[in-house]
Amino acid sequence: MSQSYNRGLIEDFGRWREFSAGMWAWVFHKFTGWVLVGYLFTHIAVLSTALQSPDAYTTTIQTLEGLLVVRILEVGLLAVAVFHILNGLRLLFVDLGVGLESQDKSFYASLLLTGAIVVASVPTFLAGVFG
Amino acid sequence: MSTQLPEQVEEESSAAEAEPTSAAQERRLEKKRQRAEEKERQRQAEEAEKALDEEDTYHLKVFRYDPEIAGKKEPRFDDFHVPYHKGMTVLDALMYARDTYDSSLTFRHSCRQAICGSDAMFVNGSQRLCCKTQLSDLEEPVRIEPLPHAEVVKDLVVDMEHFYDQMEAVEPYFQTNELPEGELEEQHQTRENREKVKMSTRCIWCGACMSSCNIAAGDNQYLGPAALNKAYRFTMDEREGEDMKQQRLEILEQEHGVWRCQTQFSCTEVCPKDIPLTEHIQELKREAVKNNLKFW
Amino acid sequence: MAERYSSFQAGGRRWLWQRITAAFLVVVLAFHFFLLHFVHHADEVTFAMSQGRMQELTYFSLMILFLLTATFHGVNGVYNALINQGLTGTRKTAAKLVLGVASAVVIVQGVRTALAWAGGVPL
Amino acid sequence: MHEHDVIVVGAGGAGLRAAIAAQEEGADVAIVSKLHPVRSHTGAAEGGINAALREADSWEDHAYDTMKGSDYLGDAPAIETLAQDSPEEVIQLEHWGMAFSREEDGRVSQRPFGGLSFPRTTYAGAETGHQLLHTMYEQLVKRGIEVYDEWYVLDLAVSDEDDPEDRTCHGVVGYDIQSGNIEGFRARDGVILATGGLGQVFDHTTNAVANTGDGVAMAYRAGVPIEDMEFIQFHPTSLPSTGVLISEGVRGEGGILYNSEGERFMFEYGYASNDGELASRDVVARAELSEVNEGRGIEDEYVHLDMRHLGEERITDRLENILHLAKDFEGVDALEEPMPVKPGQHYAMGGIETDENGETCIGGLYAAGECACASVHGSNRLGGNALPELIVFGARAGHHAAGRDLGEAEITTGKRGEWESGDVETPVAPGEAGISGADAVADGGAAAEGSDLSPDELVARATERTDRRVDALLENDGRNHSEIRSDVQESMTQHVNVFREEEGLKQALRDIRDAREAYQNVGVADQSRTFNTDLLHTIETRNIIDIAEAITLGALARDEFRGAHWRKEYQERDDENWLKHTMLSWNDGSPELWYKPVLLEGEEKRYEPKIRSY
Ligand SMILES: Cc1cc2nc3c(=O)[nH]c(=O)nc-3n(C[C@H](O)[C@H](O)[C@H](O)COP(=O)(O)OP(=O)(O)OC[C@H]3O[C@@H](n4cnc5c(N)ncnc54)[C@H](O)[C@@H]3O)c2cc1C
Ligand code: HEM
Ligand code: SF4
Ligand code: F3S
Ligand code: FES
Repeated sequence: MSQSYNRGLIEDFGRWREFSAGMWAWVFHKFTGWVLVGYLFTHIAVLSTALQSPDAYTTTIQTLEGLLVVRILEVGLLAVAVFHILNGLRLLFVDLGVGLESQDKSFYASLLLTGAIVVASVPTFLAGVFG
Repeated sequence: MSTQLPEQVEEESSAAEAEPTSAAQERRLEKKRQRAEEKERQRQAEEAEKALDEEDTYHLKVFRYDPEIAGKKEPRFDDFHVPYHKGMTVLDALMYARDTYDSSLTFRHSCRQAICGSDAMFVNGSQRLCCKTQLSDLEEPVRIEPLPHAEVVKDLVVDMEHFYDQMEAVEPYFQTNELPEGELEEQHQTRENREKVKMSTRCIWCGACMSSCNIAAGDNQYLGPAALNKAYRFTMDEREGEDMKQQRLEILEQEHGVWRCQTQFSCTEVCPKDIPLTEHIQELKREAVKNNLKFW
Repeated sequence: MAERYSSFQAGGRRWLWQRITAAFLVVVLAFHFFLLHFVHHADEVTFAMSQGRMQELTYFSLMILFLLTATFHGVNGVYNALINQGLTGTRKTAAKLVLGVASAVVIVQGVRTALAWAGGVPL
Repeated sequence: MHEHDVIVVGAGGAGLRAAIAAQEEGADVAIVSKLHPVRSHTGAAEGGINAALREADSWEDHAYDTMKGSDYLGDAPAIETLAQDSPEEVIQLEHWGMAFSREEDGRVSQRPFGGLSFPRTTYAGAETGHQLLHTMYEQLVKRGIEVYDEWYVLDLAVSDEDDPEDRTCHGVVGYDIQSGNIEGFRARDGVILATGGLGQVFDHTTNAVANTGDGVAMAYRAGVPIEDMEFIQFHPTSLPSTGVLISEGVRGEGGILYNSEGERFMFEYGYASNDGELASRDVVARAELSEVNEGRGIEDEYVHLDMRHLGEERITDRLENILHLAKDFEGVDALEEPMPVKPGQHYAMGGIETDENGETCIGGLYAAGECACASVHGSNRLGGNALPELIVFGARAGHHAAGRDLGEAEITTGKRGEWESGDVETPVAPGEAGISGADAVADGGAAAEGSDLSPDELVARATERTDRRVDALLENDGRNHSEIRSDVQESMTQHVNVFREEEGLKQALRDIRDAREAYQNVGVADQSRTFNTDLLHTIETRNIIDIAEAITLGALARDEFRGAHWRKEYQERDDENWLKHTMLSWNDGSPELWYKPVLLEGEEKRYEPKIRSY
């Protein structure tokens, strides 16, 4: 029906302000999932330097790990993975029909827990990079 | 289903122009339009004044759009100031605005008691039934828009055809091979079973859930929460018998059926009839998996 | 009208596998992270260490399985996300193809790397 | 032009059942409805459906209760048909999967209802109407019956012989709300009107905004007599701001009515010293209004219904849905404060005159449901008797229109049987304003010119006429209809409410006359063809005016107190003079009053009028 007004993209993207817990969970899960696949591909690519020679592998890894950016990115990866895992567990429960009433609470819990774990892991992750 | 929209005239030319109208009629209409504009300006002024003297008014911002009327082709928001009384709902306020200020303000409504499902709209950022929403529960200004993810026909009216199509795609009618013999014989059902389907039978086809679901917005073919809930109502009804259940699960399992649901829960949150939609959809998924496992 | 029963769709099966792999991945991914970032620190990683672990059959097969499940889970997830956005027809087939090829590449590449470390299937 | 065998106007319980029935006979049937079917007001019914299903019950008892409830103004053939057919129809619904409440043994549940000698009200929770409406719509989808939803029927295409009894209905004229197109619908075998209630004639009603009595008004103007219009049921406990119904359950559980002075007026002022709040609907409604009229109302408008003393536990256990209603629709927390309530229009007993097959005196024109009057309810409807009426007479009309032989009807329609003419003194002339029969802007009269036209031409003519009328309304730069409408509604609520006095009724007629005159110059501000509700409401307002007048004329003529009709000057039921139906015929613009006798002769027995005791 061409004559009616389609509010289109403006509406779709402008609506985030009105999102509720379950929708945010979905957005984050999607985002983290995509990051993780992306990482899986790069990860395999990096690892396969081992096919050239053991040394090539060791140098690549160690140069990479010596870079602060990479370490920071790794912390990001941890955050992403932890959230995806925790929310993934939440989703698994939802699929089993357990705890549907507190789905929003469990989402907030995943967020908080992710934050806590990430903060706690920062020292380990950044260890050695400044030295 | 029914109402096929006839081809409309080009976007630009208004309907009145396209039809062969006599010059006299054209002039009359033109005068009428001018007077209407004049009145509209006057109204705005009066209202603004009224808003100042009277404290107890509610400020509404209402979405306006009309494909045929010059000033409304580009959507805009109109302001209305409506005197408040205790117990006033959003629908009451809209009706007041229409009857007192602007009779062209268009929206669907009928029962005023949350049973006909006509007046689901997007009020202050959430899908709600206007007749069931107290103004006093809302922050001002109250922003009223047509349901998102549906095409706007005019003002607050959206095209429901797609929603109806989805509802009707799930064979939404009772089918059974197990009817009792006698004409006057009842087909018994246990209390537990009726209790199980009870909530799912409460749907009033308002479309709020469908409008709130991001998946439905992205995938036009997704059956959507309301249709899946309708299917649940029959799938879980034991009176239909095993064969039917099989058939129903097949419908649900189609590509744009239950598997598309990403458990966003927004459908459940907005449903004015408090139907646990996500729960029902999840149960159908499990039911489908169980069903398939049997055949592996 | 929305289309009705397309011939039985593997949607349900893929959905189930997505959950099963997820459940599996929780454990393995946590283990993986833990092992490579907490037990051994990232900056200490060398070829030799990886080699040492890979020569264990259990670890080797676990990693292969990890690779397979993660790839399935990730790629299937992406595919679902695309379908949820209403991808149909040729574009859907194209997405299916690209994703299929990509997973094949990752898996082959991953398995080759693992074999290189282990110096053949560790038996 | 669209063409079908049978056209059903309206998609509430009655319309849906009629369409299904016609389809069962093999007819090509279509429904034209201004609302999508599931939006019809049948969905609002809560209580239940009366049907004699159990061994200990019988259709004869159901018929007897109904006759008694009607205060002997119902016609026995219609009442007996209702009682005989409803068990089968209810079981039919059950076989279509309707989610009735269930007993331990799996059978459908029944509960007691006012005025019934056996608990025969079959129900589905507190949402019987909703379940019924949706179950029937599902059948419609299953059968693929065509629905023109959001098509408003503006007019009937009826030939214009002098006597209505000689006329034939060949179709209707519809207006597609979404596009603004006007199109003819030709019905080869029949048109069935199922347009529901007319609550919008009053400014306070439990009815939907769409219940504007369109069908009754259209049939009336086409020449069909309308029957017993003065009998309007008022419900004593509806919420003041919206009209939402608070069920009798609250009073049943012990809820108490208070006036502004905090007095329990049902006892203190002796309205019902024995039953108090539990007295029958009309008694309570009148008591509430007396309080308000005597200055003891709250905000001069309503009284309080208090249930706080029942305690939170009992309330949440048994009356939970009431808490939600009060909260959602009135903003009142009924656990903390009393609920405001006042009487509201609830149901119209009268309507389009039909026989027990749903046929009117115009050939090919049928009516069923609340818009029809076969007469089952007489002067007062029993709770739970409207829903069976929908399915029983809906089905019969559908079958009959599609050609099934249902036998000769015993009720005669039009002036074919016994009748006498009536006379009522009115302060102003009722009927058409301006020159009678002229093609006034606002007219919605029915008869198309020339009976020598072919049916197709007739429908085409009617369509053209309607087209002109709509154009005129859109072009005319006149008054907005909404003031006219609310003037009529207010006058009706003030004067033709539960209290009716001669002077008030006359005042109402004057007000209606003024409204008619004002309506001569009505105009539609909204110039759009797309979804023009302004236009539709303007057209509905005309129907409201005609119906308001009919109700008032009947009320003025009937000088007795029977059923729901109370007259200050005449406090007795007068069987001597008034065992007859009030009939009104439009007569091309000047309403004619006449009467026809009540049929008390049943299949096997005669129903002898008994005193109505409260
Ligand atoms: C709050 C409430 C509670 C009730 N509870 C009970 C109860 O418990 N038991 C009981 O037996 N009865 C009850 N009743 C009465 C009963 O519900 C109604 O009498 C009955 O539902 C009317 O059904 P209907 O099919 O005649 O009309 P409706 O359901 O009102 O349908 C009318 C149809 O006509 C269409 N229509 C109207 N005008 C036009 C037009 N111009 N053009 C095209 N289409 C048109 C509408 O779109 C609609 O589809 C209750 C009524 C109310 C208001
Ligand atoms: C560690 C445990 C993991 C758990 C518990 C988990 C859980 C889940 C679940 C339940 C879903 C389905 C969401 C839905 O369909 O509603 C999902 C989606 C997804 N997962 Fe995982 N996952 C895990 C690890 C991974 C890994 C390692 C990757 C990367 C390779 C990954 C990538 C994805 C992607 C891309 C999606 C699709 C996201 C989308 O909808 O766009 N996941 N995950
Ligand atoms: S499920 Fe709820 S929100 Fe969705 S259409 Fe039905 S009543 Fe409306
Ligand atoms: S919002 Fe949509 S994703 Fe599922 S839970 Fe509801 S249907
Ligand atoms: S008006 Fe009927 S649901 Fe709101």
